[in-house]
Amino acid sequence: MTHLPLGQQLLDTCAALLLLLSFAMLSQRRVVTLVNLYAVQGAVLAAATLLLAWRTGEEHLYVSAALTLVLKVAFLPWLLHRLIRRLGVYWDTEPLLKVSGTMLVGLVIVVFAFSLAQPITRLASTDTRSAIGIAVSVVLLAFLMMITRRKAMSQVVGFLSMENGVFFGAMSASYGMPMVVELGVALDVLVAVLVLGVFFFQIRERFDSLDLHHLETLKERD
Amino acid sequence: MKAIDWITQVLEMAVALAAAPAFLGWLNQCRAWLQNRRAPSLWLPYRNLRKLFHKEAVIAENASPLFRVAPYVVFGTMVLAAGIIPSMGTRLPLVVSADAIALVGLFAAARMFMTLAAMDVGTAFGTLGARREMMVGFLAEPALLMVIFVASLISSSTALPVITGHLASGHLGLSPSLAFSAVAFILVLLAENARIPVDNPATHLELTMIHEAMVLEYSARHLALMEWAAQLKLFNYVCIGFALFFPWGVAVGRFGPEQLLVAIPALAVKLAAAGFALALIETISAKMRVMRIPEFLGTAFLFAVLGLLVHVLLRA
Amino acid sequence: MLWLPHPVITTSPSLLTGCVALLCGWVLVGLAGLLRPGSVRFAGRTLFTLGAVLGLGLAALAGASLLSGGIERLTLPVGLPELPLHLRLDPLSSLFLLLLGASSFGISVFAGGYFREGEGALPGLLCLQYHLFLASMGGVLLANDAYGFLVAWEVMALSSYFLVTTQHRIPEIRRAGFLYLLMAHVGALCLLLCFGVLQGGSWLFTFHAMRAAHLSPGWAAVAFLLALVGFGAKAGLVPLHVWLPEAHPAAPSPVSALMSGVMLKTAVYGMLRVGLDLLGRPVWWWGLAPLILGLFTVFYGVLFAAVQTDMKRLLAYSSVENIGIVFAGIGLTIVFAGSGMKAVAALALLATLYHCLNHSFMKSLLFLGTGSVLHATGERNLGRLGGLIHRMPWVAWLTLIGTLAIAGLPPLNGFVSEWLLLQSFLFAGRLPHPFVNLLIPMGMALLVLAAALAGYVMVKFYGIIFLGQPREASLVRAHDCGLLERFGLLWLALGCLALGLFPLQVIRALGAVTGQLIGAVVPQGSPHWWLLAPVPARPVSYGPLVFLTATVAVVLLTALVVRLTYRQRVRRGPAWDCGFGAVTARMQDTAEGFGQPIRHLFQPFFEIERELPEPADREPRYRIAIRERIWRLIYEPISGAVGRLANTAARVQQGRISVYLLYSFATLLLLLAVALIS
Amino acid sequence: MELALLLGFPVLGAALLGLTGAHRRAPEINAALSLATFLASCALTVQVIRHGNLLLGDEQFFIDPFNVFLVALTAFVGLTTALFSRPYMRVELEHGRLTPGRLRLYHSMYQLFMFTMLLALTTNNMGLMWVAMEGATLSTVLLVTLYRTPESLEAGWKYFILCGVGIAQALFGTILLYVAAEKALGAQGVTALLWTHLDAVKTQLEPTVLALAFVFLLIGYGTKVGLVPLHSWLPDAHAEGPTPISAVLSGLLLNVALYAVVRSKVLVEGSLHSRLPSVLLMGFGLVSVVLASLLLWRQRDIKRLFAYSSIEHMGIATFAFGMGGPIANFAALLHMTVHSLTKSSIFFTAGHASQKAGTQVMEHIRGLITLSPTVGWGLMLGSLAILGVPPFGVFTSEFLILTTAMREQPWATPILLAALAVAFAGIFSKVQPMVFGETNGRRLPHAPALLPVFAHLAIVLMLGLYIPPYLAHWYRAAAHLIGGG
Repeated sequence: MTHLPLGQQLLDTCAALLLLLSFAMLSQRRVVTLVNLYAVQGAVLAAATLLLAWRTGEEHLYVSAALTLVLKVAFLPWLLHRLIRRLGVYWDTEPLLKVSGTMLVGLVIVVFAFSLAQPITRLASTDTRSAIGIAVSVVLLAFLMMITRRKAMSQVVGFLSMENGVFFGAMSASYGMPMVVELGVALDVLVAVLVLGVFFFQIRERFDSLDLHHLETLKERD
Repeated sequence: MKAIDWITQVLEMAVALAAAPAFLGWLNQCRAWLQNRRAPSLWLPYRNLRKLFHKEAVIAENASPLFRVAPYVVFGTMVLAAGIIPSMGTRLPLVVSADAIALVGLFAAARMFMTLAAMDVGTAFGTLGARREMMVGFLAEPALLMVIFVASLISSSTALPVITGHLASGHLGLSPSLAFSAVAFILVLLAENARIPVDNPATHLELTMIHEAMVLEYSARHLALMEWAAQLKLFNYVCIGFALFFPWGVAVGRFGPEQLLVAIPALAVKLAAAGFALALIETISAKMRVMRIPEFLGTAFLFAVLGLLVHVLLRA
Repeated sequence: MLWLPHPVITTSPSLLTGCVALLCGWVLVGLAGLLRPGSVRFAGRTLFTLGAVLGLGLAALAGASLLSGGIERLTLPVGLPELPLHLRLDPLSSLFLLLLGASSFGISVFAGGYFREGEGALPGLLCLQYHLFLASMGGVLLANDAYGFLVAWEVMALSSYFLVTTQHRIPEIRRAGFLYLLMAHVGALCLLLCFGVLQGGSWLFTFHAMRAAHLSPGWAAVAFLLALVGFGAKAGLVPLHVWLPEAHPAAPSPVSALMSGVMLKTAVYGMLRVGLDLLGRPVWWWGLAPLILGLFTVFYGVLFAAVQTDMKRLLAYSSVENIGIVFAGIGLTIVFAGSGMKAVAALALLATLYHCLNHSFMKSLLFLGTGSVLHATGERNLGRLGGLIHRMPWVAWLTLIGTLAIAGLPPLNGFVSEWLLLQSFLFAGRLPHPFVNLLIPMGMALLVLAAALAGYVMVKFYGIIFLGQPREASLVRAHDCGLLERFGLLWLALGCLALGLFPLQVIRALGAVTGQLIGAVVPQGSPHWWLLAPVPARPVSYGPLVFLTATVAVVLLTALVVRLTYRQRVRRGPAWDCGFGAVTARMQDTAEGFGQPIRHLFQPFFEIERELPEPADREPRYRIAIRERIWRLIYEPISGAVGRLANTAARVQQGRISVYLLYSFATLLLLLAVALIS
Repeated sequence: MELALLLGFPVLGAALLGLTGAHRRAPEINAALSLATFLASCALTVQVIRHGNLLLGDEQFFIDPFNVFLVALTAFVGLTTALFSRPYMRVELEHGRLTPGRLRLYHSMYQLFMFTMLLALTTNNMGLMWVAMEGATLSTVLLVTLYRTPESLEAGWKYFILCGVGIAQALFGTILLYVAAEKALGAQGVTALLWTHLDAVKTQLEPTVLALAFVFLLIGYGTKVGLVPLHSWLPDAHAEGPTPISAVLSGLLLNVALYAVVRSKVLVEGSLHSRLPSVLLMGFGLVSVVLASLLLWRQRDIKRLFAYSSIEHMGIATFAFGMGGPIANFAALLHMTVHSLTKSSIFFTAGHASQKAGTQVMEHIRGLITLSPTVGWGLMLGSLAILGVPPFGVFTSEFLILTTAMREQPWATPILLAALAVAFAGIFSKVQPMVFGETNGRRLPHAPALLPVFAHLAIVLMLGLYIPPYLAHWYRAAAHLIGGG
């Protein structure tokens, strides 16, 4: 891989980091750390975006990099931390699946994701296309994380990191989406988190806890 | 339609009216002899009728008009039936408008009026008799019809005279299907006419009686009509038996008075024989429980259907 | 291309237009009921009588078209975009329209006198539902495309459902209504699929196109089967009949009469339309299904009728029996027609159609009679009736005619159709299928047995309601029915007589139908207008008029002779009863008692639970409840299975969000894998 | 112009009601704005009928018969629902289940929701469509939790998470579409997501990638359609939210989501040579119909009952779209229309009924027909209509769908038959005792707002008996667009 240009190598490193981070999130049970990891993931994403912008000269990538930086590194983590402090949720309870088991499933998923990415990689014209597989696996891993967690907070973080994965996929497959879409997506994510904030307080004032097992009354099985 | 056909028609009815009581009397005589009793007079039934016709009729207060109409209807239908069955000659004007199915329908109508009349006063015996009569009827009727159908399949008509004519023309011997239906027919005859082993005309024992229970509330002329109708019914059934299984001596085809003159004594002989045979059967068999009757009639029905199937199989 | 437009020959559809106008008239009459929904005099008396007159008009038009034997077509610009409403008036439909009009006339007149205050729903609403019901039945008979047919069909079911649930406060009636609508809907779905097959890939849903469509034998059989299920469910073919004995008694009596007398016939019409008209030349073995099912239904129905204690339920089961006869007739027709024996097929079809006419008159008459009894006494239970012939002679004597007719006694109408059917059974001749050759005598035996049992049932029905002593003190206050009701009953009774006495004329009229469906008419073997001789080359004949005159003559003669020779007067006295003094009403046979022999003989058919009195009981009471095994054998398992499935399905929805996410995740991965592979 | 108005009014309304929401005339304003929107939609429809397809706002918006009829439908139901919610929410306020503040939130969000749906329908940009769909979720999630009861919170949470996750998949699908499109169009940037362009080149798009894209899109939007097994949020959200919201969710949002699915199906089918999309749609449809009709048997909550019936009917429509062909598509479109009309009217009456009984538990709702004939008959007729009993329009579409299935996919018909029968038993056995029967309740104190109910039912009835030619032509054009012959 030495013959690759530096930027390329850096990009691949970013991609690898992203994957590593989502694995870390998958295994992490401390909510605060989870949020920090999310922030880091955002930072890596922003870095990758910048790198790409610099190499391809796509100016709208600069904008999205800035967006990422503001939104996913600064604002959202701050908001989440604030919520955590206000609501006092620090630990997630034991996940539904043992961490080791989760890891194994995660590995399988990564393999699947890469096989999945093959045709896309073949199609895509970008030189970051090798990272598509990673993007897919980030998405799926986030999904897995949402499944295995019991606290609303960690589910949200999973949701956000899934969005990260999607974003990374967009970038690596086609240097990002059209501007209008990017803005829309960013807006939606922002609103989503705000809504979530409201939500947390509502849930909290009802159940004085964010444990999801309170939210299992509506069902058919008796 | 020649005059002689009409004569035959009227003659048949008249003979039936006249001979029915006598036949019953004869039957009773034979029974008495077979059972070593002193036989009652052959004319006893006539005397009974005369006596009844001269009594004052008593009718229950809550009897409806239907109760008074019923005897006439029952009697009338029986007379009409006598006109449909070719006991002497086959060229009967009435028959074109009433074939064997209609004949069975006629019997059914008589039964229906009788049972309704029995239920009308609303006594325990009446309804009980009606129920039992219908129980007998709903099995005997189809059996009879099946018996007739066997014959009508053989002669491809449901008109009794045609059947008789076809069977009387002789060339076919007693076919197995007819044998089956003959057995069935005898069982039906016994049941329909309230003879032993199904009913005992001699007693008024409520555990067993069927026909008598229905006419309990009747008196005088109404009772007379009912009794006479019963005798006619017996007579008719026997004649049906002759028409289906022993059509000998019946004037067939376009006949003149002479055949008719032959037919009358032939009928008399056959009646005598039949009476004796019935008496014999009644003597050697014992009255059965009411709830056994359906089995008895079920057998009859089964035999009739078997006859039909045998016919189809043999023809195939 | 979506539905291609297809040419519509409209041969000056004067009669058809008239019929449509009359149907619209019915709808309008119904809507008029909403003007003053509360008033019995307006909505009840006036409008119902008006509707009756319309019915008579319909009968007249239909009769005219039947005699002319022509075919009229018409299209109205409603319905699906490329499928305007096609209407067609041909012999078959006009026969059933005649049936509808004629019997609805009597029923509507009766209904005009029947509905009163406190009948549950508002008279205006009843009027609307009732006339919608009538109009929709007319629509079913006139429709010439699948869509119009099904719409009318379901409107029929819907309006009758609302009529059935008039007294919706009673839980049993709600249950009955639910069962009825459910069965009706399932049946309609089957019909829908049947038409889906019939249209055979040409997206024309007109019957015209369906006749032209060429189906593979397999598909044709499927279509026939679906039709049998669909129409059988509406007609009450065992085992799809379960709704019938519930729904008919639940409805107000005129409605029961309409449902039993006319609505069931629309199902028969549909069966004939699909089986013999749309499917073209039927295959002989199709006929076995309706034949066997029909025969079973006949027997089953009459058995259960014999053990009923509720007079309307008894009649409902008797309807099941008669529908069985009709379907057996249809089956026979198809077997013969499929084997190329046109003449006999025509005879069987003739018997079937004749029986439809008869049954609609007889059964309407009987149901209306029970309606009057119900009004006069407020009792439906046979165990609490009796002796009404003294209190309500009109109803009693008119009902007697219906009773004798439905018991199949000559010279009334019930006998004629049974006679014809038996002839067609008898002279089936040689079918090319040995198995069927053996089946036919058995069928005949079963039919005859059932006919005899019907006599039993009717004696029970009439004897217990009208004869004997009143079983309740209150019955003394029973009153005879009003003028309109009498007229309605009289009309139907006369119908029974006429159908019984002039079979030849009826058969001439029916010739057009047999000609249309079979391509053969039943020949008339004798030169006389009063003599019926339908079987070619066989000396078989029946002359009801002569029969009647002979009987009457003999009876009158007897009466005359007796009167002349007889001198004593008649005295009224207490019932003798073998000299037993205290005869009370409770000593009479009850309905249960009268049914006892049947119950005893055919034990296996019934599911009986008894409550016998103890020897030491102060006031001994005897209770018996009879259920159909069909419930336990078929329906309860089905509903149980669905319930279990539902419980299983409920496991899916188990409230935990992670699991829901897991579902999405698994689905995603699965589909992605599929997408990769394909 | 019309488009501007169409999208403008709701935004304006959202802002207006958001600022001055506590105003006591707020419901009227809400209704008035909905009316304005509806008029705009009518104008737009006229435009399309007159001049054919429209491309507006430098190709960002595209109006063709397919979406314009949905636009009209959406605006209409939006209007009637606003009319219904006017008295209804007042009563809720009186009953103290709501505070003025929340009512204000309700009104502004209601308008915003209308906006997002109209945007999703009219936009030509797959990306924007995604944004709008997400927006629709976000604007309704707080409405679902409007009552702040534990159940409503739970429902809202599930709604949010499941739809959010799903919609994320849809975004990924959109990206894949974009990648493929870029390849085919060579054009960078915006145009590569414009449906019109994609539609033009759909035959050259890379099959495998499109297949993957379709799966992602199907999972994403299918979650919102409520296809089993992605449906889990739907019954909860429908049952716990305020009735007007249940009505629009069930009547409109599902339609819009299905619209998105179909749009993507059209593209994918163009490029794929396999029948994969059709098979997937049919499979999802059947599974949804079966499971929903089974679950109908166990319902005790009236709104939940009809939520499941929505799943069932969306399943039927999806199945029909899966079969494809002119008639099936026609039928599916018709089905979408009549379902949304009927279902919303049912929710109206159900809302009144439960408001009167003070509970949504069906055992406690009895004898409506005596308490309030209008509500009783409305519920009875509505349920019969939704169960596909003629002469109501639902029967028309089911007639076409089933007969087509009998020809095209015979294997499916027994399943459909059984499922429909089970559904009938399930729903009707619960509706009948609610409408009929004894009751000890008093008559309604306030007159129910039943103009919307009977307006809807009247239209459905009309569609059952007579489909006006222009409407038919319109449907047929749409069906043709979706790719029938």
